[in-house]
This record gives sequence, structure tokens and C-alpha cells, in this order.
Amino acid sequence: MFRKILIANRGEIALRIIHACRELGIPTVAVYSTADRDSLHVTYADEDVCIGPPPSAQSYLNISALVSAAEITGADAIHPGYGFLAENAQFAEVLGECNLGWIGPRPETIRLMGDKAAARETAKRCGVPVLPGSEGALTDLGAARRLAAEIGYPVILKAAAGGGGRGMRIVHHEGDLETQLTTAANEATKAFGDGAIYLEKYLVSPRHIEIQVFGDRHGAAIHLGERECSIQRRHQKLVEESPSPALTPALRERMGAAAVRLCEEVGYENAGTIEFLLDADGGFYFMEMNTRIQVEHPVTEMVIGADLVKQQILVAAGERLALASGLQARGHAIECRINAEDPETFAPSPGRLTTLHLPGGLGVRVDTHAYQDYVIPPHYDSLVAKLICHGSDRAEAIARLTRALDFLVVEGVRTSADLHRRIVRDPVFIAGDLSTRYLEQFFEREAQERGAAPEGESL
Amino acid sequence: MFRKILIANRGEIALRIIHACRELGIPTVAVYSTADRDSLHVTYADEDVCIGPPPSAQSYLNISALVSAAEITGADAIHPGYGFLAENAQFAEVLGECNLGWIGPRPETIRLMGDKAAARETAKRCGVPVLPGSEGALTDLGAARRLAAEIGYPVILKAAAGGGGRGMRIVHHEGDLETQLTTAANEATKAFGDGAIYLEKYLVSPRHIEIQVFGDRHGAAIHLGERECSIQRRHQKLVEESPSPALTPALRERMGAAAVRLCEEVGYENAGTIEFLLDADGGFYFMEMNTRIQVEHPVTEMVIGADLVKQQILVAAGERLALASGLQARGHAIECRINAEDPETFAPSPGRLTTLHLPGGLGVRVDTHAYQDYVIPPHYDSLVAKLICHGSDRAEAIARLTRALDFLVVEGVRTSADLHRRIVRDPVFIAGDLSTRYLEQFFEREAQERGAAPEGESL
Amino acid sequence: MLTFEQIKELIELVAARGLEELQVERSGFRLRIGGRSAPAATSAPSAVALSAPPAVEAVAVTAESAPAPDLHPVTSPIVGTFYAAPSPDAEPFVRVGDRVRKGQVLCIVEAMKLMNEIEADADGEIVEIYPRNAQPVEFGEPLFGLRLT
Amino acid sequence: MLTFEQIKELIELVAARGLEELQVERSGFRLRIGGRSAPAATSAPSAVALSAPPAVEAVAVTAESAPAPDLHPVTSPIVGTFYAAPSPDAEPFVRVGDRVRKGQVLCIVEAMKLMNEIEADADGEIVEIYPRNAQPVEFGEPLFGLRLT
Repeated sequence: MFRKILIANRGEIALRIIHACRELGIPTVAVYSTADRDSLHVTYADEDVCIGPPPSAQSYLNISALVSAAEITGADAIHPGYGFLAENAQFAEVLGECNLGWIGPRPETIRLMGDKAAARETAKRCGVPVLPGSEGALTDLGAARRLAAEIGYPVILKAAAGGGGRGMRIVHHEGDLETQLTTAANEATKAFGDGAIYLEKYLVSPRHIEIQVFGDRHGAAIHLGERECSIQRRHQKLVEESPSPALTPALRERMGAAAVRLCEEVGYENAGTIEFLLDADGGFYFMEMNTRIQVEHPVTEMVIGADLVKQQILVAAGERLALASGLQARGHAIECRINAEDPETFAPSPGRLTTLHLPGGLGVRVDTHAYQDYVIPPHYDSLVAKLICHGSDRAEAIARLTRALDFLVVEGVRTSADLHRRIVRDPVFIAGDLSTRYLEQFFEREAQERGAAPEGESL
Repeated sequence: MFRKILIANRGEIALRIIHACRELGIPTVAVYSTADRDSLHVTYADEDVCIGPPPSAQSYLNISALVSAAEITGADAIHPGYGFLAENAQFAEVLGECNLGWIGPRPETIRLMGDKAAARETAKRCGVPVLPGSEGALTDLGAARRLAAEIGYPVILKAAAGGGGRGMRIVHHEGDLETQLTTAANEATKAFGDGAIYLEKYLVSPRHIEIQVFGDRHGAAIHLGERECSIQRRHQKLVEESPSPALTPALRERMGAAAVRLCEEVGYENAGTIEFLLDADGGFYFMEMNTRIQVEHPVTEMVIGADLVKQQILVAAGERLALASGLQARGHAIECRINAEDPETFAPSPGRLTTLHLPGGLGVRVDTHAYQDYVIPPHYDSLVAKLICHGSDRAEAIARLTRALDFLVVEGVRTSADLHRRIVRDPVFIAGDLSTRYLEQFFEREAQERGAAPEGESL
Repeated sequence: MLTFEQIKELIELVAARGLEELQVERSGFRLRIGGRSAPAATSAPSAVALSAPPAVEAVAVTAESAPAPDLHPVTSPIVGTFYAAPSPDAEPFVRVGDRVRKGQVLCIVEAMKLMNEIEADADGEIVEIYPRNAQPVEFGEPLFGLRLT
Repeated sequence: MLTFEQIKELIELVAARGLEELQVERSGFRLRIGGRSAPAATSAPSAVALSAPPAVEAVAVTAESAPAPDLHPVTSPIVGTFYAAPSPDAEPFVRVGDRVRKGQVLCIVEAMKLMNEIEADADGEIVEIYPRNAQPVEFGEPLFGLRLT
């Protein structure tokens, strides 16, 4: 077992890892930038090392400073958390060269899964469905027509060189294909100097479903059920839950088996997450694999009753995985991310938490590094706390989350708490009728209701 | 279902009941004495009524004020919590006369079980073991000799009129019986003017094991496993856990069955607890029944994954119990009572909580009415918070409790937190080797270790 | 607990900033100021709400338990219902402007069907009668404001 | 973070009250004052401890990161190990009392086997050398105290 673990992260996940280490009896080293001097991970770790100034590139992303910090404190392993260097294969390699343990998958796995095309190829190889589409750029209109007919409309055209929506066109009917292809190619040429376009099946309102997987170096490869993370804003998850209201036992079985095949194919070690899009007909498609612990891992922990971060540490130290596939889930768990942000514009809202009262009681878990009078620095992400509620079923989990959100008090900064208070009361959310377009439609419904309400109503 | 529930209590249990009501969608009325104006149960209830001055007799024990408060707010049921009027049959009767719902067992059950002799008789009648002893006072030495020989030494002599240890003698050998009986009778005569003595089996180091039971008016009578509450100071519980390290599945089955028989015998409705003493040989003896929710109900909730307070409300409203006997327990839960008290003398330590930082994360539940800057009034009990930790097994629960206690910060008043920090590190506690004499022996061990430590050690 | 001056300041601020609403709920004290009916914004920037359920009442200013400081309060010794008169048809025990003597019955507070007569605990002139007839009152709630004589 | 004056006040208090120990550990700041060795009591009334594991050290007064305020600090730009001399046998780069010029090498901080020469960022006289040789240093940790010239 590791003698001392350095945590190459900050915020709630650093504290989460400290919890796991404390419970395993392993001393911890916190690292921090000068902006995080007053952070709880510094207070609660056994040792701490200041590694640099506020900008992440010079502190939390500074490989040399992290390795030096491990060396001067005698730490023999590093837990990267999520974000920062968690999916940096080079960092994992450097640690190996320095004889420091890495609490994560092997660097070659990180590299393989970090390459979208290679990851897609790997998934296809072991029979994990990917979104059907062209292999590389389209050659001519005829090929595009044949392919689109084969996979069915709507399809999406994407600039091969692109990103950010430019050169992107959704085509609903064959009649529009030619025009749209021309437009997309023109846009792509203008934007990226490369008019190459590829075509993919377009899912109108898919769900974002991810499968938690785990492997060890002794060949174990398991899945621990799914999380539904469809409620997103600009690809940032806001609410996550497990199980998904959309999965039948049979579908869970199929998606879990696909995820396990992929893990076996790459000899996956440690915790990972395989993200899928799920369409309304139960078709699911591999999107990507995250080769680290996820922000939303607590919802899985709450339903299966196991500590994933402890398992990460044990497995990284060479122990056999102590969990089995298809572990019996109990009840339902939902997580809300409480971000320090403007509730209207979503702009970050750093500052001092003049009042912080966290809800408690049965079925309520709060993962946070915040405390009353803590100053949220402007340099890092805006996550202040994760509020996770567990109930015997989804209705109870929602009721509990509602009362917990209602009893949460955060003053001094603006947060997403009020948005969550509205979401948990939304009939569409309560019905479990989710998709990646949920939040957009939620705001539209709210705007309509405000518009429809007679002037006098608020009196 | 009830339209509005008045909570005839204060502190953490009032808040606990508010949680359950909120999740059931039932509005709540908080009542408070003038000493509790700033209490969270007042803040978080939908309505609140000041019912009297600080002394409990004029506020929380004031039946007339409570009924009036229910009448003026239109509440149609009262939850009594624990303590105060929770086991007051007259209060339950008055509510019935006023057409107010009572969230607890029928008044006649409360009255029956509140009478020690009647409760003992009832237990015997349905085959629940009671401590063997004389039925009433001893008549002569010969009868005492025969009885003691029959039930086996050691035995305890108790003043029939007595209490507080006077007239109480433990007899280990037959040779001592005559002398001790004379002494006890003399003491009893002096202390109570009544020399009547009865004799009972004496358990040297019993465990305090209690069974959570539940019944409804449709005839359901179930048990939800045990709690071990052996760690007590002057009969006040300090640490409770479930399951007990001492119970085998077979013994649990037997104790549970006995508890259920008693419930069936009295037609028990709502939540209750049957307290047993358990000796080292697996013999268990009925002590008493508590006809209310217990302080330590969370440890049961954590392992069976159900909300007992919600069930109380539903059952009181006439619904069928939604829980079944022998519900599958998952993992292990331990509760520490954090009291505002002097850690040496146990004298109450009221005052302002200048800093309060509660631990969180996986498997940690905190039930508290406290917040930073809250002033603990001197008028009521000293319970500030219940810290409950759940783990996949007892070792993990202890490890989690240890880190949670280490990360708990309470400043401004003295608390029992440090005592708990020492208990969870005690090898005897960790071995699960508990009895009602545990705490006394723990302090003896500590004193010995302090005495044995060489002077220079602390350098 | 906010002082009268602080509340006035808050009202000015709410008005000046054009806020829709301000709620302060803390330690047994509640303040709610309904400002101008704003067109679209859902939450005021500095609104403090301990519990979220959207209240539909629109109160101008409600500040509980803030009787004028220069008056002697006669408070309710029990929880119950305030009655200004001995029976629905009868004249009230006292009216604003009446001079009362210590021991004089001022009202009835009914609790559990018992009519409890509340007496003046000092001589004085009735300046304020706080509860409306048949209104529920709490323990310690001011019923009358007397100018002592 | 407590000021120097406040710490002095605390020391006086601990002494005056005959306390056994005072610990303050907050926000990256740590203070521990060991008072008179009391006979039996285990915890001082006002002791503040964020983490419980009983520390066995007995420190008189330790207040981290409090270099004299009138000196110009030369801080470590990286995490690593402080070396006063270019090699174990060599003479140290500088000694207390030396006058140094801006750009002059004062020490080495080793990080990942790389020897990073740390230069003076101003002209001055070396008044303090804070770390011992071969001691680990953090980012921003004061290495030298210069009296500027």
C-alpha cells in the first residue's frame, strides 16, 4: 500500500480524496497555489506544499512542481482527481519514471482514449456501437446521398477540421442535402481553410448516459451501472442521477456489457466512465471515455453503497478490485452542482461566502471545500458544493433534494441553487423526461409562462 | 393524510420531523419557548407559535399551550418527537378528545408500557424473557436462598421502594446472602422507610441491545433489527450502532421474534423500541419499551435505507406500514452524540457556537439544529448534533467516523467530540468488545495509561 | 433583528434600486418588502430567502413584533385567540383612548375553550390595540400598548 | 492570520492563565503555544484544534511564515530542495553579513534533478538565511532576508 499520497488537485475533489486516504490510514499531502492558501484541503491534509502562483499553468498544471512536492514530502503516489492533469498521459508517464505511483489508468490507455478517432476505432472493434457516419471526409455528393440513406435522416454535416458549430449543418431531408453540403463546405473553407466535411447520424434529443467502469491489473473489468447526465448547459453537467429513468434492466445490461467489452479490449485499470448518447428507441452510441474519476461519481456511490475513490487507491496499489459487476443498486440518487455563478448569465461569481448553511439529515450528502467566510478565488472553476440526495425511489430522492435545496443558505456570492430549486419542481424533470436539450427547453417553458402570466398575477 | 402537523418539540428532532413533513408535502408548525426564538426549527417550519417562557413545564410540557397552538394554526396532528410529552398518555388522550391526530402509539399502550410492572408482566405473558427474580418483595432468607440458587449467582438485591443505588447490593456467593440481605434491608428502611427487598439476576457486564419495532392499525407488527447502545454514561447513551457486533443472525432472529411477539400482544401501533440486556452467553432479558421514536433511530435508517419518521406519519394517518420485518440491512452505521458539555465533568456547556464546521462527504450524516453563531440555551438538554457514519462494514464505519470527528470543528462551547475521538481509537471499542460498563472501564484504562506513561514521554 | 431605522433604510434601498422584492428571514425575525412590480426578473440580487417555496402573498411591509418603544406593552400570557369583547354582541372591554387601571380586564384570550381574562398590569391609557378581534396570539405577543399614567 | 502583536498577547494570556497549551490552526496559519506543564488536565479550555490526532511535539512557539517585516525577502520561485552551496564539499554561495548584488547566485533549489540557481533580485546585505541546507522549500517561501542597499 502507498505510504503517503499527494493530491494534485484542489477544491471539493481534493477533500474527497483526503477523506478516502484518512479512512485508509494513508497520510496525505495537499498542494496549493497562493490563491488557495485558505482552502480546506490545505487545512485538512497532513502536510501541504505551496506549488506556485494562482494561474493553473504555473501551479496545478505544473508537472515539475508536483513531482518536486512529492519528492520533498516523501509521497509515493499521486491522485490527480478530475480536471487539471487527470487525463494527461505524459504526467502519468513522468510519475512512472520517477517511481511515483499514479492513481489512474495506464498512460497508454489515457493516450488511446484521449484520441477521439482511435477511441472510436477501439469501440467499433469490440462491438460497441458508435454513431454511424462517414469514415473520414466525404468524397462527393453521391457518396453522401448513399450514406445518408443508409443511416437514415436526420444527419449532421461537420467540418473535419472544425469545431464550435462552424461548418455544421443538420439535414432532415434528402432534398436539402446538396445545398447544405455546399454551405457547410464553404463555411468550413472560410473558417478553417479546409472544406472537408464528414457526415454522421444526428440524434435530435438524445440522453447523455454514462456507465461507470472499473478494472484492475489482475484482469477484472466491471461496470457499476449508469448515470444520467442529460441536464447540461453548454456541455457542462448540472444535475446527474442514477439510475436513469430511461433504462430498463435489459438496456442497462446491454449498455453495461458493451462498456465492459471496451474495458477488456484495452485492459482498463482503475475507475473510468464511458459516455453514450441514448436515443428514444433505446439505441446507444459511444461518445468518449473519461479515464478518471468523474465529478458526479457520488450518485453511483450512493446507490451501490461503495467508496469509488478508496477502490481507486487500492487498485492502483495493486490490490484486486473488491467490487463486482451489476452490484445491487439501492434506491435513487441525484446530484446538483452548486456553482458560484450568476443565475441569469452563468458568469462566475467569486467572492466571500458570508453565510453558508448546508442541509443535513437522512439521505443528504454534501461534498464541498467551502465554509462560512471562505473566499472563492476567481482563478478556478465555479463549483462550490455538490449536493447529493438519496431516496428509496426517484420520487423520494426528488422530495429530499427539494427540501435540502430549500434549506441551503449561501450568501455573499450568487449561485445556481435557485435554478436547481426550479428544476426539481419542474413537472418535466419530475416525469424523468430528459434529454440534452432539457435545460434549453426548460428556459423556454419558463419564458413562456412568464409571458403568459397575466400582469395582476403577482399581486 | 394530515393537512398540517404541529411539532411539539425543539432541537434536532424538531428539524428531523420538519424534513420528513417537507418530503411528504405536509406543512409544519413549529412551537417554541422564548429561549428558542433563534432556533432553526422555527426558521424552517412553515409556521411558528411561541408557546411560553423558557422552563419546559410552561412551554414544551404545556399541554394546553400546545393544543391551543394547534387550534390557532389549524394543525390536525401533533408529532411529539422524543422526550417532553412523547410518552405522556394523557397528552395523547387529550389530542384524541380534541380531534387532533397523535403521531405515536395508542394512549393505552403508552400507559401500559410506562408501568414497569405491567410491562414486565406483559412481556412474560407472551414469552419474552425478563430478568429472573422474585415476584415482589422477599419474604424470608430461605426463600431468597432457594430463588438465588435457582437463577444462579451473582444476584442483585434491590429496595422495592428504592432507586439511586441505595438499598442495592450485589451478591456473588451464597455465603454472603444473609449479611447482604440484612444490610440492604437496613439501608432501605433508613432511606425509604420501607425495608422490602426484592432479588433479581445480576448481569455483570451486559450489553444494551434494543430492537426497533413498528406496527400499524391494520395488524402489522415488524422489527427492523437491533441497535447496540452499550456505551452509556449514567444511563445516557453516547454511542449507538447497528448492527451490534455481538449478534449472530440466529440471535437477531430470536430477539426480533420476541420483540414482534410483544408488539402483537399489545397491538402496537407506530414506532417503538424494546430494550434488552444481553449477557455474554446470548441470554437476553426485557428491560423496557420506549413508545416513541428514539434519539438513535438514524443508525437503523442508515442500514435499512428507510425513513422511520415518514413511516410514523403515514402509519399515524392510517396507512399501511410500507416496511417488512427483516429488511435487508446494508453495511454498518454508528452514531456519536455531540453534546455541549465539559469533557471532564460532563456538566452542560451552553453558549454561542463561534465556529461550527460540520463534516460531510460519503457516508456521513449530521442531524443538528445548530449553526454557526447559534446560542445553545441553558434550559434544555445538551445535544448539539448527532454525527452518524455509515460504511460497508464496521471497520469502514469506524474509519469514516474517525475522519468525520477529526474534521468537525465546534468552537465557543465545550463538547463531547474529543471523548468520541478517543473512543473511536480505543482498541476495545474497535474490537467491538462492549458492555454497559465500557465507558467506566475506558476511563480507567485512560487513567492507567496516563499514570504509566513516563514523565518524559510528552517531550 | 433589524431596528426600525434599518428597516426604513432597506425600504429606501429597495425602492431606489427598483427591486421586486426583499425577504429577510433570520432568527425568528421576518421582513418582507414588496417593491415595484418588476416586469421579468425572477429574483432580486440581494434577496435572502431561507426557504424557497414561492410565497404568493404580496405584503407591503411586514415586520413582526415591533411595537412602539415608548409604550408599555401588555402581552399575552398564553397561546390562544384574542377577543376584544366578552361576547360577539357585547361592547369591547376597552377602546383606544380609554384610561385603564391595574387589574382591569382588557380582553379575553381563549385557549382550549377556556376564556382567560387578561388584566392590565399597570395604570395607563390605551394607545394601541395590536391584534384584531378573533385573531390568534402567541405567548408573549403584545396585545395593548399603554401610555403609563 | 494573527498579527505579531496578537501572538504576543496570546503568549501573555497562556502564561497568565496557566494554560497547558494553545493551538490555533486556521487557513494555512498555525500557532501552537506550549504553556506550563500542567499536571493532569488533557485539554486547555480555549484550545482550538481542527484535526484531532494527538501531536506529540512540544514546541515553545512556532509561527510559520513570519520573516522580519523590515527585510526584503528573496523567495523560492519553485518547489524543491534548498542547497546553500554548489556541491556538498564546496563553500556556500553566501553567508550572513555578505553584501550581494542583483543577479548574484545565492543558492540552488533542486527540483526533479535540475539544479536551479536562485539569484538576488536586488542589491543588499544578507541578514537572514531561512532554510537549513538540504531543506525542502515551497513556492514563495522566503529563502533570504536582505537589507537593501
